[in-house]
Amino acid sequence: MSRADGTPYAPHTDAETAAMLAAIGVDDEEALFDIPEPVAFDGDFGIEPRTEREIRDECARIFERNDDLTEFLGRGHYAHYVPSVVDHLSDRAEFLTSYTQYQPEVSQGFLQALFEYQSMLVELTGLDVANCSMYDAATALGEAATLADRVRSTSGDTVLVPEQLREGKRAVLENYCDGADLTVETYPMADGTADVDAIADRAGDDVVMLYAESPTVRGCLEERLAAIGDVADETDALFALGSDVVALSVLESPAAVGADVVVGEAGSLGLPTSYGMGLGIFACRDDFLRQVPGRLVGASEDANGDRAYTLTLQTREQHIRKERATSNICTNQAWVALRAAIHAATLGPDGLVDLANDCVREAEALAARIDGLSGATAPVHDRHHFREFAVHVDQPAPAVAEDLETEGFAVHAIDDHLLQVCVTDLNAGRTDGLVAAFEGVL
Amino acid sequence: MSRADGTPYAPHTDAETAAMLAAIGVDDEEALFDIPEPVAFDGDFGIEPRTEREIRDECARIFERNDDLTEFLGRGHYAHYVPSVVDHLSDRAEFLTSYTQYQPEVSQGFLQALFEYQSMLVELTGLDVANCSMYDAATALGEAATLADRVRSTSGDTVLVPEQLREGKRAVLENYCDGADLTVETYPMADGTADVDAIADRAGDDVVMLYAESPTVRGCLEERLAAIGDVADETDALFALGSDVVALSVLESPAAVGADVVVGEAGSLGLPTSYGMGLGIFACRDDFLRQVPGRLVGASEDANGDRAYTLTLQTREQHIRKERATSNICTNQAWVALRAAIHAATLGPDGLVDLANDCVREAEALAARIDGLSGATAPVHDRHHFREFAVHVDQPAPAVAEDLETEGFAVHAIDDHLLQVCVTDLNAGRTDGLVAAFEGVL
Amino acid sequence: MIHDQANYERGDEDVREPLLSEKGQETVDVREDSPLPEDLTRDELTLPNPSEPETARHYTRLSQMNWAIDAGPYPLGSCTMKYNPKFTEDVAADPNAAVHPDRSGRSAQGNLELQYRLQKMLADVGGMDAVTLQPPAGAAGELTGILVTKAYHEHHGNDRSEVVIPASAHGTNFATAATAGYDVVELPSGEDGRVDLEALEAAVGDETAALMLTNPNTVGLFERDITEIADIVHDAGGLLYYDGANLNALLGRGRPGDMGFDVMHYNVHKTFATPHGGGGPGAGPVGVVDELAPFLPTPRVRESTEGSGYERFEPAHTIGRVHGFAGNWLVLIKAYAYIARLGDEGLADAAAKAVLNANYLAERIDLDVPHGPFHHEFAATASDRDAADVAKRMLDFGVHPPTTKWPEMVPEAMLTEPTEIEGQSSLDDLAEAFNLAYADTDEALDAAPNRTAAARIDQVGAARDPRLSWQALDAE
Amino acid sequence: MIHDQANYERGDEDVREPLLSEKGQETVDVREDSPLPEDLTRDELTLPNPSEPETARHYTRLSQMNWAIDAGPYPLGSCTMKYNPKFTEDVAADPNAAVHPDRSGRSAQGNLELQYRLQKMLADVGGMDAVTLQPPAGAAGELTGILVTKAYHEHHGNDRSEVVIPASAHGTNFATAATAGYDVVELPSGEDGRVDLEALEAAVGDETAALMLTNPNTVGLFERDITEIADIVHDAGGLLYYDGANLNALLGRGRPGDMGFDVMHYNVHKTFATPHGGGGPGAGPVGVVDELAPFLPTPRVRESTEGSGYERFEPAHTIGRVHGFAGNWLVLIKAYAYIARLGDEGLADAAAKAVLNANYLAERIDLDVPHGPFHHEFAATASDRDAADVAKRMLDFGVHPPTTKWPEMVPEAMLTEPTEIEGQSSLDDLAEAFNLAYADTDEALDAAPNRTAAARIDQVGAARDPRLSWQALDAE
Ligand SMILES: Cc1ncc(COP(=O)(O)O)c(C=O)c1O
Ligand SMILES: Cc1ncc(COP(=O)(O)O)c(C=O)c1O
Repeated sequence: MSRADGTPYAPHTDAETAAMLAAIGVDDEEALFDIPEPVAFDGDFGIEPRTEREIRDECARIFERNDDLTEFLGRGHYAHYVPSVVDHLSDRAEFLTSYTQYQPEVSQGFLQALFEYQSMLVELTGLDVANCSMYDAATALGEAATLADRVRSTSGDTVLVPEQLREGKRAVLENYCDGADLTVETYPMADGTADVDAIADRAGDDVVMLYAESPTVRGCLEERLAAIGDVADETDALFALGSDVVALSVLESPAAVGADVVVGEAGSLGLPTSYGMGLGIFACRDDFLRQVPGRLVGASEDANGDRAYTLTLQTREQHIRKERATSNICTNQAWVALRAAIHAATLGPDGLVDLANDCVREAEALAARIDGLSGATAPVHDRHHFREFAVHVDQPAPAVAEDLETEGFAVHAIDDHLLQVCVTDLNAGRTDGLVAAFEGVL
Repeated sequence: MSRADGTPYAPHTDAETAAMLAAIGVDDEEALFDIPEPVAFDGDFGIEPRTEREIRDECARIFERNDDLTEFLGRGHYAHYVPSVVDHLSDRAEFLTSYTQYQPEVSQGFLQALFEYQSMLVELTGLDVANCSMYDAATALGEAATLADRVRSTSGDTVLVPEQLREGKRAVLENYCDGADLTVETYPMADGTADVDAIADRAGDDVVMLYAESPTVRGCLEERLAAIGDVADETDALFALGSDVVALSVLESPAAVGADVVVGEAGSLGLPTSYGMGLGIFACRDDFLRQVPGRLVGASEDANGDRAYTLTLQTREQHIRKERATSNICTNQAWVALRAAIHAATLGPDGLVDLANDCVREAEALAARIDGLSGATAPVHDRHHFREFAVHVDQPAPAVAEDLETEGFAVHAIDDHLLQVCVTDLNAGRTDGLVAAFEGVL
Repeated sequence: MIHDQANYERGDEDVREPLLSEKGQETVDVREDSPLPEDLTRDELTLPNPSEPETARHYTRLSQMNWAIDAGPYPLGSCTMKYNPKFTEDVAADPNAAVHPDRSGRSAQGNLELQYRLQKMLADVGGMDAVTLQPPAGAAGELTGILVTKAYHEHHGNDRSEVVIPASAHGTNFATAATAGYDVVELPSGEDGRVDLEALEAAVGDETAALMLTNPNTVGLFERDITEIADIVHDAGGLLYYDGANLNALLGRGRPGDMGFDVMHYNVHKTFATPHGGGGPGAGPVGVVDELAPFLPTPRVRESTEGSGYERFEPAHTIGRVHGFAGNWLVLIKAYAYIARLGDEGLADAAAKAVLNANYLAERIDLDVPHGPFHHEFAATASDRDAADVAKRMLDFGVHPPTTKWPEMVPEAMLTEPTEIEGQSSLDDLAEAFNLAYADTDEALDAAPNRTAAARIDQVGAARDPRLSWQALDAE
Repeated sequence: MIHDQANYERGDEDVREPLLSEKGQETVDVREDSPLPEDLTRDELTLPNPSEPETARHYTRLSQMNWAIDAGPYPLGSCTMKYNPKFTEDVAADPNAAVHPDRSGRSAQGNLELQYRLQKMLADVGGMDAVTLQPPAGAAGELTGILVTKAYHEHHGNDRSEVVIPASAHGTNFATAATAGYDVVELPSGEDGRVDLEALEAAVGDETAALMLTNPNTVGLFERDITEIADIVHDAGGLLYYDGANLNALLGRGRPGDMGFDVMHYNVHKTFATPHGGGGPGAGPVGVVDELAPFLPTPRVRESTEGSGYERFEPAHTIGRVHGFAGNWLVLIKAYAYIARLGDEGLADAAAKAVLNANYLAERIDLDVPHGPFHHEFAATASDRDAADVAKRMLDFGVHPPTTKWPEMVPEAMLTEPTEIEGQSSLDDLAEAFNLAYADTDEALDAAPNRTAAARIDQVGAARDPRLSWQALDAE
């Protein structure tokens, strides 16, 4: 309060400021700025300082303007119930208010937590190496493409992706491909999953990376991943597989189907629904170790011979290698990775597998109920689904989605007569309401 | 999940349990219980285990059944805005999940925090000694009476208290007096504060303790505390003064008016509104050091000659002195004291004094506005008020209070035609609504 | 396991993290801006004025210099230091639960419902008929229980002056009886560490208001003769008080009400895992049998006599109040959440694992445990070593030591209660700490601890020359 | 000041707190209960299965072995490690803000409003016309800005192939330009540590898409010739990119937009005090002048063109997306709360105090600072000592050392940025740590650190024999 005129987060009393200025030998703080007059700013922004209580009230009022909907939304952003212990532990100031572990001796705690996160991803992907985070699934996919560009000897410049791919993810991929002069092309899908014959037909020298995902953006589980892997292998394309950390706990191991790189989303553990904030997975085979983007934590020894952890292989990174770095990423999602690891530890393998199995069962059950309604067919694709599935509605989908919104439910409208519905433990208790609302609006 | 049948908070796998039983040399856990058959229990309580998410939902639903009222309530339980940093720091597990500092070498952190709390109370009361917490203001008053009983040479058995005293506080006092064979008597009040002449008339050998409070339960500030202190002094009664940690920051120092003991509430810093949960102040003159109830932290040295803190003068306490202890208190309110100290540190003396001054100004302003309404007079007492004041209403007070409740406001009905209204920073922004509601229901 | 505790030390000044006052105080002229007349106000106020970042660092550092359950084992006998589930904090932080105690019952139905539910759960677990949630700690619960006992006797025209308490009982029992105005009759422990029936017969009589008993007692032994004990006390017209500090051992296995106890307190910060908070707050609800219910503190909560919902009511012969308001509300919420989380099977399992852990640990240590069979805790004896010194040395091995030198019936007692939350490997760590310390040289014990923020602290000096505030330090 | 960091060590096994995997793993038969056909599933999954108390202890202990701003000074140059106000965590935790990104704009008006407000605040502070919040970190902001630049040039039929970057720039600038497909033209630093105008003239030309500049630059020097620099670049048809990592020094004193910059990123985890989280998440919003606004990522948020409220829209020539959704939302909320808390005067004061602190600290240390006048950070030189060794020794004195050996224009650089949150006494602590370490013997430097959880770590060995998972350790 006595510091109301300045930042409340600087401790200087007037006397202290004066003493410090005297020590420096200047009269006032202005004298320390070396900004030529013409470009100096002496206007104001018109931002009124507020108390923390005022801001809490103000933001609470703002966020109340979001409608109170029960969301059955997915398509790349998922959340499960996050146990309270995840918040309490990850919020510990030593984690939250530290930075990159440039001084490992004093940062063993976070380094070990990230090492453990990497190890969990190694188990889930079956690959040798996992980095300690990317921004999100989309940027991780982009980085996979640039890695493919670097490591593949083919003269190609094509990245092959499924025609059903989240538009935003594809847009990000295009931006990463732009700089590497790569072109993104799609392969067709057959009833919700990859048309492997079409892929085989299209594959060839010009393809540096072949990307498939399971579950797909529509929640379908790919059934022929190994076959796709074989195509990639034969044509010397990098096989990048997109998935989700929860799904990975039950799906066939990416390594077993021949994946060279796994990208995807791990924020479905640890993060609540957060407007799309994510945690990108990046794992790959040992061969590409020196081409991995992002940070890696490795085990070593300290001067006493005790096991110790440190960031390693930093010559891949931009702060050493500059324009020859494997990626421009610097600040990453370390704290989110910590949260995902704590969440995984809290669940244990049992809990994680249960959660994943429920993602299959709940989706199947809800699809069947919606299918029972007249005017709707679900799931549209005759596949195994994970969390979500497409629904055909006889009426125009956008209108149905809007009507459902009026009833308090949010679903995706993905095409003229297609909706998409995602069910997790968070909304599974509200499916009766959703089905009733569907019945009412169809 | 894999431990769903037992407590989720024991780590034992089945294999571990078996190994441990084998090490002990018994077949099962039952064999370890030595409870004779007739008194063994093999029924059930019918308590269904629930997941943490279910309980959070369940309790949220339960608490939603509290009406959403704006409270203008006080009379001994007050709350101010608690800065977020208080929660974040006091919730640190090392504070929250530790216990009494029986091993000071490994508990310096909490000991220092309590030492600092004591010091703040010493500053606020002007007395030499403050303990590191009592349960609440009422029990602290009770302990003051038993201390008076022990230290006063008078043959008396009377404790004199104001006639206007929170009923619950008096009831607690009576219970502490019960065991000490003390009798509680009241002295009259004149227009909201102590009738000092009546006190002087009543005082005498039989009075072991004279209690006054400022602010009073009706929010009036006592104007003649020194005179009351003189009466106590002359008749060799202990002068116990009741107050509140925020009010103490601006009121004349208790030591200056001759208080021997200060009791009262410090939970108005650090605690949110919490259904009456409190933090009892207990401070006194040096003379009574060995009679203080509760825990004291003192400074000492460690084997390296560094300053260190430790619980001290424990021979006063029940775990050493048993029935000759100065009190039976053991578990106290240490963590609440920590919160109060953090809150005070966050405010600083400036912020604390501002807060206290606002308690005077807001009460005065609101009383004036209510006084402007026809059918109401406020404040009833022609005194300086702190946070709260009595309102005379022409209509029956309980009916007015009930009508206000319907309008979304809670006030106290304290007599047939008396209401009481308390205003702090938390509800000061809602006074327009209150005044309008008053206008509507009067 | 070796644990170096964090330490921030200003070598130049021989202090660890400086006091807030040493980091900078500010003196405010109170009268300058005061809306009050001069004769009501102090002229100035001097207090620390740290910025928020300084405050955050100060308390973060202090916390790092403090051991806690979340750091490692904390087997303080009699204290039941369990893990405190984090989600209970979130439940207690619900802003909708933050209501003023003077709300009308009508407008506080949520709080009343939770109170009602918790009263019922506790009554069921203890085998009691009625429960009050008002007492803010175990000792306050004891005082409540004994005052209820006293009121009951008085109501029946029965003025009794004594409370009988086994020598091994916790200090609060003695202090409570004295606070309630009773003379204490101390019952020597029997050979086997339990109540000696003959001694009890001799101790009780017309003046006996109550016997206060902890069961399992303070060395973890179940009072096998509890039925006989109850009969003796009841026959003499006394009541039986159950100190609930050790209820964790009995959850789902035995209920005080079924053993003849008339009144009991629950230590929710022990049995029901609410955090100990560095010394509190706790909560000490009291349960009684039907005959005593009319004497319980006011108000209690019941289902509405008319319509739905809940209401407060005043028991017919209430002793009044033992707390200014409704007790330690936030703590009670956490206890509710914990009990609901465990349910019947979880509670019974907690007892089983607590007893398993104590027995396993006792098996693993080189110290003698003179009495048995014990349940959730045991008193090992350091015999010819000083228990307090052994404890100090244990601090160097990454564990908190047990309660020392109490109860006195075991010489150089180390009263150990690991609770159910430790697993085999942390019990092994504990055992190792015990054994290394116990076998260490006298010199090593004297010099311990070595890895804590502070070295051995001069407690005698602290008491001889009490300096209880920074003002006292400044005055030197 | 001396700091002993906490340490939990299992002496027998030469490890600190064991890995979660070492505490116990469980293998689950995935197929047993699976609703999926066998050929879709793995057969088993092996992961740690700690109980909640074990988890709590594990991470509590790990946290205690980790330095942080809330523990003490953390003056990493270029990183702007400020105190992160706690209340911003509460604001970000508002459940009402937790909505899915695919919500209709109509039903997410609250989020849109906050996005709109933050866009506007940032635009005002940077002197820019339009802002996107999408980039999830500073480097992502750079890539966004450079892709916008590229799209702008291409839109104007102007294919350019080079980005000019001063040698002293942060590695991300170089890597970003390369990622965007540009050739990097490195600009040597001038004698005075700033851009040499002649060298610049020589470097720019028809192929120059942009000059990326940090201002104050990475040793804290303001590019006094910024107007001339802008003219040179603009005259060549290039754009001027502002790396916002050092914006803290300019708040309320100078705006990139006013200096001729066309595009910039903001590092909200630096300038606007959102937590660094052990390496992230951050957020890197990008601001541009009007001409570049049509190229920004989609969607942006504006006031509704019809009626009240806010709506998403797609910029006319958008580059598409740089993040799958709306960026690091929780971080953006905290930035909003921080800016609102400080307001105009607080922001300007933050810059003033940050510059004051850097200058005071530089005054107090025995190391030379070759360039000046610097603002919020300075690069001292350890001259004939190894900067990395000096840094290791500083760890023993209760502070985090500065960034070392960068930028390269200062030999053995120790790039130091105390930020505004340190007070005089903690700056004195920092200076003492600098001076003691700098003056220490070679042996002492080699042997440092001594009081940290780990002693000096073999980083060369870690890279030579990479073991990046517990599986890799087990395989040994
Ligand atoms: C056996 C026993 N009884 C009673 C108590 C008193 O409980 P509280 O500390 O909650 O007042 C304790 C507390 O340590 C105890 O161990
Ligand atoms: C000067 C400069 N530019 C850019 C960046 C990159 O920002 P970020 O780490 O948020 O990606 C940094 C971060 O350290 C920096 O210091």
